[in-house]
Amino acid sequence: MTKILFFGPLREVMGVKEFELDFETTPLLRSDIIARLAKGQSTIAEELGAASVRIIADNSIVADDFDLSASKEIAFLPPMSGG
Amino acid sequence: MTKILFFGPLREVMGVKEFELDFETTPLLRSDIIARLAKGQSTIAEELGAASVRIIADNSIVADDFDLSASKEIAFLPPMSGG
Amino acid sequence: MVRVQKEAFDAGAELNAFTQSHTDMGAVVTFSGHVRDHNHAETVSTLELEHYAGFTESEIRKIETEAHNRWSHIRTLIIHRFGTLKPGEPIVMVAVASAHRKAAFDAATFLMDYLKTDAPFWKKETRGDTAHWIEPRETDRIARQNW
Amino acid sequence: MVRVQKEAFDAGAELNAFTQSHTDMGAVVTFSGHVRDHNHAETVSTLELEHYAGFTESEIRKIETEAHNRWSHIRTLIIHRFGTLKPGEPIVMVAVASAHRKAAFDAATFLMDYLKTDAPFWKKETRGDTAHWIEPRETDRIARQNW
Repeated sequence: MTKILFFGPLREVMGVKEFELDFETTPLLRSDIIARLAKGQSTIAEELGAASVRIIADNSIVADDFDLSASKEIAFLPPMSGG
Repeated sequence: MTKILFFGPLREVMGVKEFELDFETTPLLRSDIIARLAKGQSTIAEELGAASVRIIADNSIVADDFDLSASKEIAFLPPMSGG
Repeated sequence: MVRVQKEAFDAGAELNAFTQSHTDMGAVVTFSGHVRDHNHAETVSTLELEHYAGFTESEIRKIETEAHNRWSHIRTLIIHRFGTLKPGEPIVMVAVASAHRKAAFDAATFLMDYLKTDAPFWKKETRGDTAHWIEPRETDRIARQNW
Repeated sequence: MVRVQKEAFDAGAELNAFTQSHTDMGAVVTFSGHVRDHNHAETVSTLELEHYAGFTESEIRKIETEAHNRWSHIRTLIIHRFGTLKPGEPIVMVAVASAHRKAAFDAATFLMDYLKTDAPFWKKETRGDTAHWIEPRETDRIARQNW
């Protein structure tokens, strides 16, 4: 099981903070996860796929083409606003 | 009577913080005051005449050629070090 | 030192404790950020700060480490809150102690510029009856990029 | 607000009071300077600050006014001490409140750069058995000139 987390505006778009999913594919790319989560809803696909959204795999920022199949926790982070 | 004030290192050079003097000359320039105060002592003349020393006449910074004959309080300020 | 916490903090008490623990350093610069009471001519009622527990702390520690790489003889304190805050409450505090003021000013500015863009927080401000996500500003992106 | 005083002050309490009086401004930057306990590998016992009563206040007010001319929507506090101070004691504090952090950082830096060269104070540091006048530094002159 892989835990998927959403933060900030993305959490509202998804309507949920986190859920768990089984992914069997290897490699598992960001685009594969988005396709599964969006289920054809273009808004969700666009929001999760935006260039400004960063992917965190097990607490590390990873590139778009990172293989996420071994990751236990994957987070989608919209632009941050600290300070 | 004109009050003459010295601050910081200049106070130590002069050995006194302030004293009063009568000046009869008009115009009265910085150089006239220095000549009177130094009484031929070149160290004092040099210290008071240094380009880095500012002259304050009645709480205003004035130029070297300012006529000080009407000033009630004249201060010699070596370089400042606030903050 | 990095602290990410829900509880309010006393910026003045933090400044004094920080100063007293670095008596070898004469210059201390602080930044403190507080929830504003107005925005776009509307009264602000709350500011919600969401974070990513664990990851947020480690990202802020990276920012702090980078500051110490750039200014070798500074001491730093970063406190950042999450949760629901009211107007006037402190959000963030950065303190930098140094022997000279320039390093203290520069490092404090650096820390704030990086926290703005790289610290994992998301802010939602409630004004009147409406909640608004605070969008990162272009000026913040540029300030971060110029370091 | 400018205060030139002999008495010690509590930088933390000043920061809190200043912040609470400007709840419309979310960003506060402070600089606080303290008597160092070592200099040139010697223990500092006292720092004497001489000033020119009346003139010193009016010159600092001019510096403050110039800051308000350059950054129109800031609030400022400047506290500067004179007299004989011990290591660890506060010498100077500058606080700037603003809606945005850049103006607060810039104005606080400006105030300190000007205070260093243009505020009528003379400092004598006693290290071991010897008193030394603190000479203004060339870097301070340049910092002032670059504004």
